Amino acid sequence: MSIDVRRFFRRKPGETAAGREDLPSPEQLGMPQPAPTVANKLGLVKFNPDTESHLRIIDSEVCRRRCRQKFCTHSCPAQVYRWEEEEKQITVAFEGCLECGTCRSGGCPYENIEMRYPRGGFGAQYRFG
Amino acid sequence: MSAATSRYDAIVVGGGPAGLAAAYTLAKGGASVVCLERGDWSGSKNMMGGLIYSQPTGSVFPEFWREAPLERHVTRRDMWLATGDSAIKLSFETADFAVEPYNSFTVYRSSFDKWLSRQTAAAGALMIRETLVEDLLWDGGRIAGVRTGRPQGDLEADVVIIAEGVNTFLTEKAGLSPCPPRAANVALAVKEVLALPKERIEDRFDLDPGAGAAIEIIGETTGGLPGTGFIYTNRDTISVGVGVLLDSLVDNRAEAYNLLERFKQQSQVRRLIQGAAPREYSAHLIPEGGYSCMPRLYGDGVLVAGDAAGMVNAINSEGANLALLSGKMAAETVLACRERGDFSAAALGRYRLLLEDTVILKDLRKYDNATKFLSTHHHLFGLYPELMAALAREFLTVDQLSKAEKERLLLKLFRSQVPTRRLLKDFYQAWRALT
Amino acid sequence: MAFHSVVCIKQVPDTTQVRIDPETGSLVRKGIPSVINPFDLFAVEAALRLRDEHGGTVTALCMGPPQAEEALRKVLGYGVDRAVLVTDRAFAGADTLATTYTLAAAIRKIAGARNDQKAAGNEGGEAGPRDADGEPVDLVFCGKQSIDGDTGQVGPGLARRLGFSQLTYVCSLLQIDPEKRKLRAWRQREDGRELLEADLPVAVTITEACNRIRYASLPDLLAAADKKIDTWRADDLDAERGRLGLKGSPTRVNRIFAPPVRQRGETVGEPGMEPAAVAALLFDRLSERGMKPGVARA
Amino acid sequence: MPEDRPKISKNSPDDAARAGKDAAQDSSTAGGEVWVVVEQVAGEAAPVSWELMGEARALAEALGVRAAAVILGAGAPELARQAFSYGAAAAYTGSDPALEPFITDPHCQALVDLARAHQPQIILLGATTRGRDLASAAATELETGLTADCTHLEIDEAKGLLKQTRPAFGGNVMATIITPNHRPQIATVRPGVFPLPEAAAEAGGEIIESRPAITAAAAAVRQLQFLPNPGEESLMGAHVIVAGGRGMRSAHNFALLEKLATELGGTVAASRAAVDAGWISQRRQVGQTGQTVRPLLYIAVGISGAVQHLAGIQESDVIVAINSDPDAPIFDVADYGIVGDLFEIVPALIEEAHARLSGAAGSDAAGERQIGVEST
Repeated sequence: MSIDVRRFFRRKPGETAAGREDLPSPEQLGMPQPAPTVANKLGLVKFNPDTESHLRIIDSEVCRRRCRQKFCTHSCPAQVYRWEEEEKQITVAFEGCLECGTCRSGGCPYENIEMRYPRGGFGAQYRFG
Repeated sequence: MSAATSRYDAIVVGGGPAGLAAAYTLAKGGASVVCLERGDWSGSKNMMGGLIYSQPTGSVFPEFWREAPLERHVTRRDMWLATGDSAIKLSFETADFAVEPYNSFTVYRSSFDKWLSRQTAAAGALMIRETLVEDLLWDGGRIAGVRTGRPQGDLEADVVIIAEGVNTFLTEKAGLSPCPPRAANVALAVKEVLALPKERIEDRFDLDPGAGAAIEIIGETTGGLPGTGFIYTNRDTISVGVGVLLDSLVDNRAEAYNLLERFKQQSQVRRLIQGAAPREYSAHLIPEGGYSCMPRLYGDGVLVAGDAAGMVNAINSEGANLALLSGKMAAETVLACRERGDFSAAALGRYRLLLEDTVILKDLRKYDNATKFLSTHHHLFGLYPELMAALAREFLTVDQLSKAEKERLLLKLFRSQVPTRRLLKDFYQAWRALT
Repeated sequence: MAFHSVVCIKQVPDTTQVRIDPETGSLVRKGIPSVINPFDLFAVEAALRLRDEHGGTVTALCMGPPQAEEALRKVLGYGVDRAVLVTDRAFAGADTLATTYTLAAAIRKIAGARNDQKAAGNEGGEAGPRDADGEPVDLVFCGKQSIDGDTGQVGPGLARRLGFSQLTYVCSLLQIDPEKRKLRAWRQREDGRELLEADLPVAVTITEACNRIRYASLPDLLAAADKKIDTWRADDLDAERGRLGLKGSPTRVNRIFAPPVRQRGETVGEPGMEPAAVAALLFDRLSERGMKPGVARA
Repeated sequence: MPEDRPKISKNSPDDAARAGKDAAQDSSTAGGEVWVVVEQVAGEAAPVSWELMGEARALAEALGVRAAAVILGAGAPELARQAFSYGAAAAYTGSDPALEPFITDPHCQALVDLARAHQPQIILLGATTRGRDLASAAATELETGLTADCTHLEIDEAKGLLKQTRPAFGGNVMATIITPNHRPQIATVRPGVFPLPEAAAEAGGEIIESRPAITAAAAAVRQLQFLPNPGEESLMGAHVIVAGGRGMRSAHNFALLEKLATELGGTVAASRAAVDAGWISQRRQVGQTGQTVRPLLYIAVGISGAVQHLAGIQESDVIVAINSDPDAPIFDVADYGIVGDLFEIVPALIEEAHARLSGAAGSDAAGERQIGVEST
């Protein structure tokens, strides 16, 4: 008896969702519209941003020439980093940083981001946490 | 202690559970201590996908449950194996957890840590908030104090207890941890707090008034990446989040918030949170490197506690209680050294010995290989839950096939997906790593 | 000559988080952190700068629940010399009239109940409780308004009750003449700015354009943590019970409700459309709402 | 106890307006006119005063009393005539050198004297910097209730009380406030809330002149100099505001917004991000720690829309958002959203506005809300 795996699985077994191109869209998942964006999520957090950034791209040449994937634009849970195609550089929206440390802990595999904490009293404030 | 004192017995860096337990214990022990917290208040930078346990917390802050801001005492712990469309649910529920001292609680860290800091201040520790420690002061090879980001911001002490949390800026500067936490050793957790009236929470989760549930979900929740999803009930909100090992997240260019959205859309989860309004989004790293990734815990004039010391039991989602206990022990060590006026590495090394004897290091050693195992065995999170669900689905589906035929079919399926040797190897390694 | 300033601060809920519960129709306060009314910090800074230049003392005054001590502790960290909390159940539910009544009584006590000759009415006076640390008050500073009530009434109300001159919406504090006891400041109006000169004692309200709060030094923070905060109850003030709190408040909240929620509107133009076409479309939409550009233009 | 203190409600000296209606009302509200304190600079009234006059007349009719204007300072006869044309049945005037230019204290003394003598039941003022000051001072002196920044007024038919509705908590909450036992009931009302009533050509009324007794203490504050807004209109009273945020990228680019603002007869503002970046003065900052604005038209350019910013703009009549990020939260509150490059859109808007302005000149549109003020 030959077995048809489709009997058991909705998709290929063992396949991880993250690597796939055909991740279901929010619409397919029946999400409420408009889908909550990261910007909206950050809108729920209270920020007291400092005037100067506590995050710094060390060498923008690395972003331009070596890092093709722009890893930080995916790994940062607050979407602090954005690739600006026109200007060929990463912009850093430090005001919405959740201070998790992802960018200094492998979120940029090129270790091209210098992260400090904001000055005491500045930055994100969780009301629940 | 007067305001003019610029030199203290001890400086505690960080006003989270580890730092507060240390400062509280030191103050109670009669030492002059200042605790520096970078947030507007203790807890304002903290989040958690876990529980506060009565026993360890109570051992530092006695009978805290009578007054601390707690959300719900947890009477049910669930573990789900989820595949996206199916789930196998293991549930443990006991009335024992519904009476004092309750075993565990859900809390909002923002208010719970703040309460702990009030107790600490009341015990006599000097709590300085909104102040970031940027560097350490050295006296030869000995750590002699800290440099804060404030004008005239230097502060000296006999000993510095570093309880700075998962981002180990100072631990690295102290030369105790040579490198920043690497992606393989930390998990990124993202979480949302969703508001729902408390009666509705109790209905949906089948809970007595005031009681709570904690659900941990492995499998498809994290898109097959090594990690877990979690759901905790608070009084009138639900905390929903996912935690994923950072290296696999980065390698797969997966976005944590998208994983969270997917998780929220899984039918079993969606049912629980339907109609709940988002109140907060948060993100935090969790040190999951375990025993072998811990920094050196002491040096001349310095001790490390809590997340900074890697004291998280990733398998059982315990961190805050280990932090509390390690902070307490760091403080006890300092109190003992204070008697003899010796804060050398040799004297402070007693901290390590104390820890070795406790549940903290015993548990951490036991699960030392867990993270490594999990990150090298991705399929555990994708394939096995799928197989288990397939098994359950097949057996519970009544159709033309006889049960014997189904058994044969399933056996074949398993063999086609996992060679027997690999299956045995996985189980052996899992057993070694996780038990 | 040194001056004694009193800065009134208020602890307020972070208003961006305050909402009406759609089911119960009541105010949702849980989990909403309290902050110092941001405008009050500009007032604190103004008072501190004055002291740094001319010497003297700055006393912070707060009416609120016992937890408001936190707000006072924080301003002590900026270098405020003394902090007074007036807290009592009798103060609860106060509108601005009852608030200024209470604060004025506290300020008289802070002043040692000595400089109230000009005060309207005969409240206070020599018979009232005296504060041993009392020192005549030259200036009272307030933020231009609170972010919760948004009324801007406390500053002028205090001026009235204390018999101080009144200088509101100050966007630039210029100079103080210690000899002639005069203060000069620019005041923001809708149509411009006016330079005013006021005789001391004066009550001043400060806008965000005036300054920015300093980053406190560590020694100040350490000192603040240890400082005693004077806590006064209703009985400690020379005040009539019936004029405090809800009892002393002429206004009542009849009803609270949620404002109509702003809905996501219409997206004007489509991707790829010429900017000029998008612009035309927008003005068409505005015209439909009765907004015609510049009809009255000469 | 407030209940024990004498109230200034009964025995109003006035009677003319009570003619048509029986005085069989609740004793606490019987009699008493509805007053509008006219705000004026050198004989020219602020529009909000006449907006209030229209509303005062409606309230007075509901109460069966008359509406009156209070005119302190210069320009009395002419302003009284205007007040009559907008609905006042009477005008109380007071002149004294101390009343010019406006300083709160003497005005407060004059208003309090008038109120004590004539006992109005309602006093309305514009919620301007001057109106809010004067109202606060007078309410304190009269020991009565004051409700600031009202957006809606209404008479409770049963009790004859003034129901005053206003936003609180940064506009997240609306509250209706009453002053049950004290008189007068004082409210300030935001400019632009009530429509400007049509002026009646032939209208007359009673003028009650007074000579306010202003004490020397009132001279404690003196105006030394006044600088009208140079080109940049104040945000407080602006009808059109064009605001820029982080998306503007540089201080230089704010010139673009200036241009658009000029075309629309408005003024320029900014989000905290742009202020912090040093591109524009703090005085132009809109949001929780800046100013709360309520223009007819708010155009947010390159502003993402953090809650702290939204807190300052949500009472605007119409919000237009221009942002290249379609997910920017500003679009959730905008009536009209334009997704695109602001450096293309804004110049197009300037051109279009200019073209329409030239076309529209001379056309008559009374009652319409004009975006674009008279340029002088």
